[in-house]
Amino acid sequence: MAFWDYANPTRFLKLVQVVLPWLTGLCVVAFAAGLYMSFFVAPEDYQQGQTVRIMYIHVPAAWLSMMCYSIMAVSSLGTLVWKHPLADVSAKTAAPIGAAFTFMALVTGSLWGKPMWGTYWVWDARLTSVLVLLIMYLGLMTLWRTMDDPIKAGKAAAVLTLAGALNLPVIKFSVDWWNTLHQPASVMRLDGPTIHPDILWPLLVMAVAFTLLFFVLHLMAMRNEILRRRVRTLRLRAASAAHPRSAVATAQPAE
Amino acid sequence: MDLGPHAGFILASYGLCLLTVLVLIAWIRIDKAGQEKALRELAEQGVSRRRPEDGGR
Amino acid sequence: MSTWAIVLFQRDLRLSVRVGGSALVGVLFFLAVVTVIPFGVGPDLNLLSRIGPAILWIGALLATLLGLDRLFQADRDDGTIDLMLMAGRPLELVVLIKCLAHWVATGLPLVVAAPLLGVFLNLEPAAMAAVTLTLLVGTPALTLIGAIGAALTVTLRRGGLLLAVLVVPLAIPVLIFGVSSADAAIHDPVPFLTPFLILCALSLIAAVIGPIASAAALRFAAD
Amino acid sequence: MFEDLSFSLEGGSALVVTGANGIGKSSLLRTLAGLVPLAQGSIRLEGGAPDTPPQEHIHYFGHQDAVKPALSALENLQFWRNFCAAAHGSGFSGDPMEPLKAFDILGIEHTAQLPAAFLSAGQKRRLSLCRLLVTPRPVWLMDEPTAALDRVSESQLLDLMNAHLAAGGLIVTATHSDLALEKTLNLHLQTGDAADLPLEDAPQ
Repeated sequence: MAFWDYANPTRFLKLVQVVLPWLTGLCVVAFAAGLYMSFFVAPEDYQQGQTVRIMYIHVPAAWLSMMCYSIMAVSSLGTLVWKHPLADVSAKTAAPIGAAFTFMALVTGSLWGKPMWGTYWVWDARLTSVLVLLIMYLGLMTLWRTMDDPIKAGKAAAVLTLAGALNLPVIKFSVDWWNTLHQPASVMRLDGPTIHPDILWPLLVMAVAFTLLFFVLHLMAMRNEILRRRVRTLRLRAASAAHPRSAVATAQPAE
Repeated sequence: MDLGPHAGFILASYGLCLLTVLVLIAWIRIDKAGQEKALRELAEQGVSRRRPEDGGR
Repeated sequence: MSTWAIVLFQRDLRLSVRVGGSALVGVLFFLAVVTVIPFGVGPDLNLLSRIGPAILWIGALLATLLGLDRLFQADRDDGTIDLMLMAGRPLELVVLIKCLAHWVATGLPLVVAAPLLGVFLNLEPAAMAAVTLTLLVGTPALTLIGAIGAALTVTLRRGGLLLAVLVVPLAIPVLIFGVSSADAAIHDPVPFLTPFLILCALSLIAAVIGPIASAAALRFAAD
Repeated sequence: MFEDLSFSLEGGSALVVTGANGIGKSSLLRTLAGLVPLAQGSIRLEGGAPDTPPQEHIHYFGHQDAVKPALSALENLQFWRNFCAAAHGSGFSGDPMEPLKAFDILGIEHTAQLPAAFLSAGQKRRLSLCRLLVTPRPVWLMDEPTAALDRVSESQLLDLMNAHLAAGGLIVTATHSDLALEKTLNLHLQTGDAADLPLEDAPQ
């Protein structure tokens, strides 16, 4: 299975070296096309006017915030079940990126909400559950930071990620229930079938661009993480070497 | 083009998203520079990934 | 300021932001508290904007208290406090500088986050500015008063909860004048300046009493 | 805790405190360090800087290393170097040592830039020992100084201690192992009867 070949971090780094420029290029092209389409091709909404253009970043960011968590959940399974060496690297590095996308979804959402609803924030079911997701991301990042040993931190974070993955639907459901008891829903809906292709296409292109952006950032961050662990191993070795200078002398012929 | 009465909100959302992505990229680049610097320093100290005794793993 | 003070400040700041440090956990806790309140009181925006300043203040108080248990504990556990007692530097100043570094690492982020969290509570811009200002002036007082509790519980293995119980009564005046000056800024007829100046005075008093009391407690804890 | 205990020590000599476990060797050192208040009696240091309490002439090297894992070894040492006030006494001619030189002497120079979390117990101990070298103080109180040290480091430590004595410093150490120190006096602590070791020489 080809996937397993890239379990070796060195091989993975080589792959990243090859893939990253292409992916970055594609991402830039997709963003250029998507931004052009969302500003110049897409029509303004008859109800919301020009503010509908915020949707082209808001909705992809919201999708990505959830996709990112799914990737972390799968990676956590990889850590706990398959013991894949890159799984916790992937899970760890996806968290800040996911947090950033969630943050973007929240910010654009409230900037969209102000002209439409008259307020930046309502404790609406959907918004609240995205906020809870953001807190989950930040909590996971903090957990990673407070533990010194990456292996232990990886396992702990994997358990929390999976518990969160099981809990998020429950949270979503209960927040929905909580909210309908108190306040009638005021969230605007994108009713699938009624979306005009002129709106749908820019949205899809932007979604592809955001996904590509995620993968570019994720690969870059994974590369950093692998380097960080290499530094850690080397430092541990450096500390344990009693006489590093003599080690230099013997190491040189081997190079 | 005319963004209507809410141009400020639209530009702010795009701007903030751009800013977030730029901060993320900058953070990743700085992190990478830091790790590579540490690796270089360790290499100068003569700590290699190969153990001197067995000449490679 | 002399070198040793700057060095101590830098060290404490470094320790709180590096791996194992807990500088940003407080902010996260603050965010969690503010998120949880609407589940309790309901998502009514009018209600939330009315009690918003109080929520932010209580959140900041709790976040400060929970972060304080490591203020001296880590230094006590590895013997650093013993050496600090013998270093030939006035312990009161050492405590003051440690509190200052702790506040910069944990209190200041709360102040910065307050306007952002004000959005969730539907605060008016004026109210947001007022709460942020009162937090900026008031959280140092919370840290300095909390330092007393941190010094008293330093010998206990799990002093965190006890610390909170000990310090909450002492922090009540700060809470009263913090919230009342923030409220005064929102409701025009009441003057803002009077409670705000009292809050400033409380912070200054805490800056004197906190280090002296904590230093005394730390000296007793040494033997 | 102690009764009728009195001793005096002259510059350039060491006092080795021995005794069974739990007899109070560590407590004695902590009392001398000023960390435990005296119930009765006094500790005097002659020839020290005026207006400075005795404990600020003292380096206390206890069981704990006071090493912060998140800081690099050098950052740890630099902090203590700048934080701890140096103290001089008449007849004591100790000079401050550069941190890297101290690392070099104790054989941990290669760990200077590493986070202290990566150091072994013995390396942390040696890092803690460097603290005594970078800030000169005439009196060293050392509680089991050889714990967690290998044979090589132990002999390095002895060299350092002898150098400190040669510079006119004082050392009080509690130990189980024999230390080859010059000009040693022994204080053996016992239960019951008074462990009394009066020495007539006053510190310089």
